[in-house]
Amino acid sequence: MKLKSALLGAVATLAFAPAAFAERGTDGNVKVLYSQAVSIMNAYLSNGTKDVEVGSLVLEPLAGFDNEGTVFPRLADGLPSVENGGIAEDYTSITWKLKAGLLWSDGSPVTADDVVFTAEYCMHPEGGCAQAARYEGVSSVEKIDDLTVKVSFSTPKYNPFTAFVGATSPILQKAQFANCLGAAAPTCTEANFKPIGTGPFMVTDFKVNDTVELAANPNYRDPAKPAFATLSVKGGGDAASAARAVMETGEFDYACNTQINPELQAQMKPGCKGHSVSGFGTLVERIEMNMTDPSADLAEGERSTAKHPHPILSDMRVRKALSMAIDRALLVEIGYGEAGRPTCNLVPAPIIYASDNTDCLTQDIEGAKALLEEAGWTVGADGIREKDGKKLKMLYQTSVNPVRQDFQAVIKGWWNEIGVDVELKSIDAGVYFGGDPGSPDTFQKFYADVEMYANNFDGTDPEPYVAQYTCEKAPKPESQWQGENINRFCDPAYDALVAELLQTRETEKRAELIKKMNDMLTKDTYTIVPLVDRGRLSAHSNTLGGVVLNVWDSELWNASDWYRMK
Amino acid sequence: MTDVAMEKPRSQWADVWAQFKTHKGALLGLVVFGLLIAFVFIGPLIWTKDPTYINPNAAEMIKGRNKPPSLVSPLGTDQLGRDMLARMMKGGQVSIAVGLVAMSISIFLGTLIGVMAGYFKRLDGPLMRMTDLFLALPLLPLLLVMVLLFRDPLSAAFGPEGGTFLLIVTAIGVTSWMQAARVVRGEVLALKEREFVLAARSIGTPSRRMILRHILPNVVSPIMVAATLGIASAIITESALSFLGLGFPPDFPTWGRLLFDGAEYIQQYPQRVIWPGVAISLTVLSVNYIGDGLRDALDPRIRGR
Amino acid sequence: MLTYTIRRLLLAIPTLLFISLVIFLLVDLAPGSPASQIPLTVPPDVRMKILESMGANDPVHVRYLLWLKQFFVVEPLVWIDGVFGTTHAEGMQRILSWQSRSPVFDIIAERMPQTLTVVGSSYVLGVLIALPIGIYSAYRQYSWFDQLGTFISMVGFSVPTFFTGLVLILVFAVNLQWFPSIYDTSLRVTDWASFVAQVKQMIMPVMVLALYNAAQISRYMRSSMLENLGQDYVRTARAKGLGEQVVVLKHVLRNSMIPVVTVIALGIPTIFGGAIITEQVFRVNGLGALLINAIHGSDLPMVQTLTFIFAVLIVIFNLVADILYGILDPRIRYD
Amino acid sequence: MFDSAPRPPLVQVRDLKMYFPIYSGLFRRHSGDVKAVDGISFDILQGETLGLVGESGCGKSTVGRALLRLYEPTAGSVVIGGTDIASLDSENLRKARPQMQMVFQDPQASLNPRMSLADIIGEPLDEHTDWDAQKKLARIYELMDAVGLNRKFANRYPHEFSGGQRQRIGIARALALKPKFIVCDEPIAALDVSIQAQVVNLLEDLQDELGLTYLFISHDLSMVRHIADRVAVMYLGRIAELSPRDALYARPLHPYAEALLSAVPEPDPSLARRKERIILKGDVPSPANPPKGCNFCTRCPRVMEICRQVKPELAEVEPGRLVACHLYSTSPDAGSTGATEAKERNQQGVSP
Repeated sequence: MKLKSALLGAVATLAFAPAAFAERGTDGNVKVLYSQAVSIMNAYLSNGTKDVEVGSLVLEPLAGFDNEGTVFPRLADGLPSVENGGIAEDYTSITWKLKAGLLWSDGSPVTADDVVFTAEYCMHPEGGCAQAARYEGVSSVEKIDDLTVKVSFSTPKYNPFTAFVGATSPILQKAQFANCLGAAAPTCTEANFKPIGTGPFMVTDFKVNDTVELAANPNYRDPAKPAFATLSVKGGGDAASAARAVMETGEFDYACNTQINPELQAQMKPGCKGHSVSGFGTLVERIEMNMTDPSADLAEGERSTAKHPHPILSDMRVRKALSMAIDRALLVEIGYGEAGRPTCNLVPAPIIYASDNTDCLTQDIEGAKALLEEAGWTVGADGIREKDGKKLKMLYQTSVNPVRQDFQAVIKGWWNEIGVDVELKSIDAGVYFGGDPGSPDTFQKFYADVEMYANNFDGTDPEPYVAQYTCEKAPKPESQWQGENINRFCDPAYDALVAELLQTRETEKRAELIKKMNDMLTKDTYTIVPLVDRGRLSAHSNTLGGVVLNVWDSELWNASDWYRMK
Repeated sequence: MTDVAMEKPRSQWADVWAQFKTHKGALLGLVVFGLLIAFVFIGPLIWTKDPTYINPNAAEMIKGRNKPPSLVSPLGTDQLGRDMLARMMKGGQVSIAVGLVAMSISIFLGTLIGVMAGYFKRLDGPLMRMTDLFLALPLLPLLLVMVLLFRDPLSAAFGPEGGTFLLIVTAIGVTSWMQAARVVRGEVLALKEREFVLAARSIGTPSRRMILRHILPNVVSPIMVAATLGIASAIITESALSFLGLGFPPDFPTWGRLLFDGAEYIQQYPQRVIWPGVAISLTVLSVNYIGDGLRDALDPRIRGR
Repeated sequence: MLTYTIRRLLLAIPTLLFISLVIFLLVDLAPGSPASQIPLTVPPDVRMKILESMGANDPVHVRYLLWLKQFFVVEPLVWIDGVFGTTHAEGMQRILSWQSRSPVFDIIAERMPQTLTVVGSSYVLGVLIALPIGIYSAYRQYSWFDQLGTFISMVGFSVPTFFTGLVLILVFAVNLQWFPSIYDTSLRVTDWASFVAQVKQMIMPVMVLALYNAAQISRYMRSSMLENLGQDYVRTARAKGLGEQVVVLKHVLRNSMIPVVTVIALGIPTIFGGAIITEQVFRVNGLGALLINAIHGSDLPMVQTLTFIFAVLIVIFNLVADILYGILDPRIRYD
Repeated sequence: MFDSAPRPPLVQVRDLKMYFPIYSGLFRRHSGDVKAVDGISFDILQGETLGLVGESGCGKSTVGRALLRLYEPTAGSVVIGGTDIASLDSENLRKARPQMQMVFQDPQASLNPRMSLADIIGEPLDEHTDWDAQKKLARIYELMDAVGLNRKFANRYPHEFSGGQRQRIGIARALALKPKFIVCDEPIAALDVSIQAQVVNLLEDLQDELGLTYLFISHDLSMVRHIADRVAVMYLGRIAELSPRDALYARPLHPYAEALLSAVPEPDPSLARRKERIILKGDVPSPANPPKGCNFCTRCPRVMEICRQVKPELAEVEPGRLVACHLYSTSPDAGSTGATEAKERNQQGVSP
């Protein structure tokens, strides 16, 4: 099954390749714009997607994901599978074969040593490798011969396509990075800025957090590609002006992740210089319900911990009513336009893992009111519901972001309508997502009743994602408030499902489990209230051909196929 | 001694007002500023729409978004269908209050420190080094730290809105006094050498009254400039603070925030930026003219002309 | 004057050390964390590892002393090595940015040119516009020229740069397509065409900033001129039969320049501080953008180093302002 | 003068020194002093006008300001009306201020441009009395009458007046607290000649009326001759000669006084013909580095060897005439005693 989809993916990729292909470097310069600027080209030390994506123009993994999320070989000579013996029967190892004759951009051959070195580089305990999760469970990486590498896992790994797969775990050249292991990793500035790679381009000039100039790699494996002789990446600014630079002024050919408001999307539509492309991945904007009591009256250290259940939100009916009052379609309309769609799922994709849960999509104000009545919350004199002398009041926090503030305002309106008093709070993203245990405003500490943010998972396998909601992963003072189970959801049945998932091999069965867990978190308990499945919206000029938006891997995954339309 | 001879000298303030009245710009500024105050503080009593009201009916809301000015909403509506007129009024209350109070704090601190440094030689070094320190401090982390340390105690003491207001005006005030202090100090250094200061000393005027009577009135002109410029930057800084999540709750309108929000829609709905932009500019302009008139009126050399 | 200058510079050392400590503690106390830049998909244990590898978890005094050593010992040595080809700094740890893992000073050196060209020229332009406007407005107080100048400068000051920048982009880049909306930092001026390109891309950001600067300085100039025009010596000078030009340009201007020079000199460090918003709007990516990025990412070494350099400049230009003061105002003596 | 009944001295100045320290080098070490006033002693009798003359830069104004403690004197005592002004603490000094006042050189600069005439004249009253507004106003008008200012001007500001009027304001301000002693620091230097006489006459009238004591600092020798009872001639921080006016103008004893007075235009043409102007050669030495011995030895036309070695003391050489010059040292051992600064506290300046 895997092989089949991989092949289909490869065919699909080929289908996009334009016929009128001339030869390498004939189409001049292509200009790419990122609203966040690139800080480093080495994905292993990177802080963000933009670095990984631009880095993917130079550094490549053994295999990548295509626009459908299927794995396809890049440096590997075919995909390993159980059928072809590449993956061990018990899923404890995977053997990769490199394509023959691959060269680094400096002309030296790519060998198994480089692959082994890459693993060593990222798994070094002092290196602070940002992609260490991709190498989790890897017990050893051995060279079999010059072109063959065997990756062994300590326990059976049913999704062995983590290490060396995807833009987040590319292969580094051993010769260049040999002295950059462990603590020395960040000191190799030259290597981190201008890595020698196998990708279609190589760095000629790197300006931190500003511009990257690249030129076609003379040793790229396809002699006809890339069509462009040079590629420049510029960073900084905001999404709206990025979109404008492509669609209206035509200064740039491609702008990544131009999340702009729908009004502006509509306004720029008629722009004759470019158009937008969108694709949907797994990023879901959601409201998290705090299952614990964030009251400031509690002692520091007990606030928002499992010791004190939330006095209001512990009642499922309240959570459900809050969800019912929301009109997700309208949120999409005002916030994301074609770059969003309403969802009720935590795992909205890939298709096999997505639950068919759609009952939240219709707003039901009356139903919500009835549910609150049923829960014993009656409308008081001031229009705010109360129960036992306690007001139904929510502190609703999120990070600073115009769309999120609009969402806050609109949702506050709906919640006011059903008799819920809402106080809004917006926090600087650096503080909110910073995880500083000293700050009361981090999303992990969750000193609020409900909070909103977006999250997704890396690649196509949601297993680590759904496994976040076990009891023990709740942020708490003892763990310096680190932990991924933000709403402190705790259900032994769920923990059991997680354990079962880790033992399950068959894709269909895994999918079933994941859907079940998704439903447990969403429609069964309303612990997580998904709002919008956020896609990627990028813009490219009308003269840039070969663009295929990919949300599963680097957005620039097929830059080697880009060409200038004549 | 006749009665005429014993006539009391006219009050100086009467003179000041008489001169102020002859300054057309200043009078106009006073009128405009008065109208703005009336607009934001009395306006909401007449135009009683809730500035944060969003129609909960999705279909209605969609229809009511981004409306051009009409009878229902004279200034139009924003991207969520909120009434712009009501938002402008509510926002103006905060912006004008923040602008005036933060500017006063900053001018007070700047003048105090500038006069102290210029007048007392011993304080000059330490105070000017402190000014350097404040000029060098990165504003954003400073504000973040202030918010971290003081938001909760202030909110507890003065309520969430009062606490935030105090926090914001103090934050803006204590981070913007440096230029005024430098300018005032320079003026004081020069003034101190003037003979009338020596004369006052020979009379036995103590330092405090020396400063109040002889130094301050003579540095009023640069202070006025700093004050007018200070109002504009306070209003804008407030919007930046709110925008960074350091200020008022996100659904709380202020002119600066309205301008910031509207900038995104400038192409489609230019009125969204015009209203707050005009309001801020009018405030600053009117205050500037009032300041101009006041400076002239306070200067007897001009008054005599 | 020379010994005064040297003495002030020596006195600046403890001051600056103190400032550096305050900045360090302040940035450290601020509730951000470099971890905010790491995507949420990265699990907590990996995050901790990353922070550890940056040294972000060391105690604050260790980090401060390390920074002091790096700033005052390692970086100068690296500079000496660069100039003389020696190898004194071999194996020494330079100040590394947490965001990009590269030496902070290299990044600053990279950013300096565009900041100086854009922000610097806008400042010079602003001053050049402001002085004559301020002088003439004061000289012809309440004339239509003065009223117009006041109006424009107040609007220039009260409308934030993000707004003026946006308007300029919409008019000149989108509608008229005269100038590019995005500043190309890799552009090298080699010939006439590239020079024209450089000027074109500078026009909008420089205009925005110059308007803002000019607004402020012209107000100070005007007020200072007004103050002096009312003085008796002006009447005396006129009574002496001096030409109007001599009176205004020589007597009044010289005295009026005293406070204005302070304002101008003290504004110079802000050139190096960059223009955060304007740089963002036009993607100039100068020092301002660098600083704000570093602050948002809680990149402590970068924030600390940039702010400290900024502090050094402020102290130096304070001194410059004081010296100018002494030159312009003979009543003030420093020796 | 000397025939009249002996009056007690109102002001007794003893060995007053006013050094302005010079700091140099990087660490601002105290490397020397500008000896603006270098140990002077004199008395001013009740109701008398002492003229203080000398070239500009000789320390005249410094003496005036140090006397009123507008500067902190380096050493010495200034006893005015029985209290030592030089050593009072700030509160007592403030209380002592009303008895001594000053009229400044530049009537424009010494008036705060932002205060009205009434406020300026009333300021001393505000500071030192707790009178009500009515009483203050009455006093202000009284003062304005006294100095010849029209009462209608009370609301006006300094820039609206002429130089002479402004100086009248300055005088009125100085008189407000009924002082006994007024230092007139070149009060007429900045005025037109026609106005000068008016102001000087006003000062004289006020003296007669109110029994004031003046220290009249001026470089204008003719004006000093007109107003002063006794005259002290200062050179480089020290008093060269202190003599009754007529005696001094008729026959100056000190070579410097002689040279200085030779420049005064002689109203009597017969005398003027006889008179020869003495032109001094060379420049005034720097007060930071005065010559050893007599201050004047570098320029004195009658310089002797001893002058370069020993500082001459101010000594009474004729009744009522004090001169600091070796030409007049009667005592054979004057050199040795004069050389030591041991006899600092000389009482020679005291007139019987």
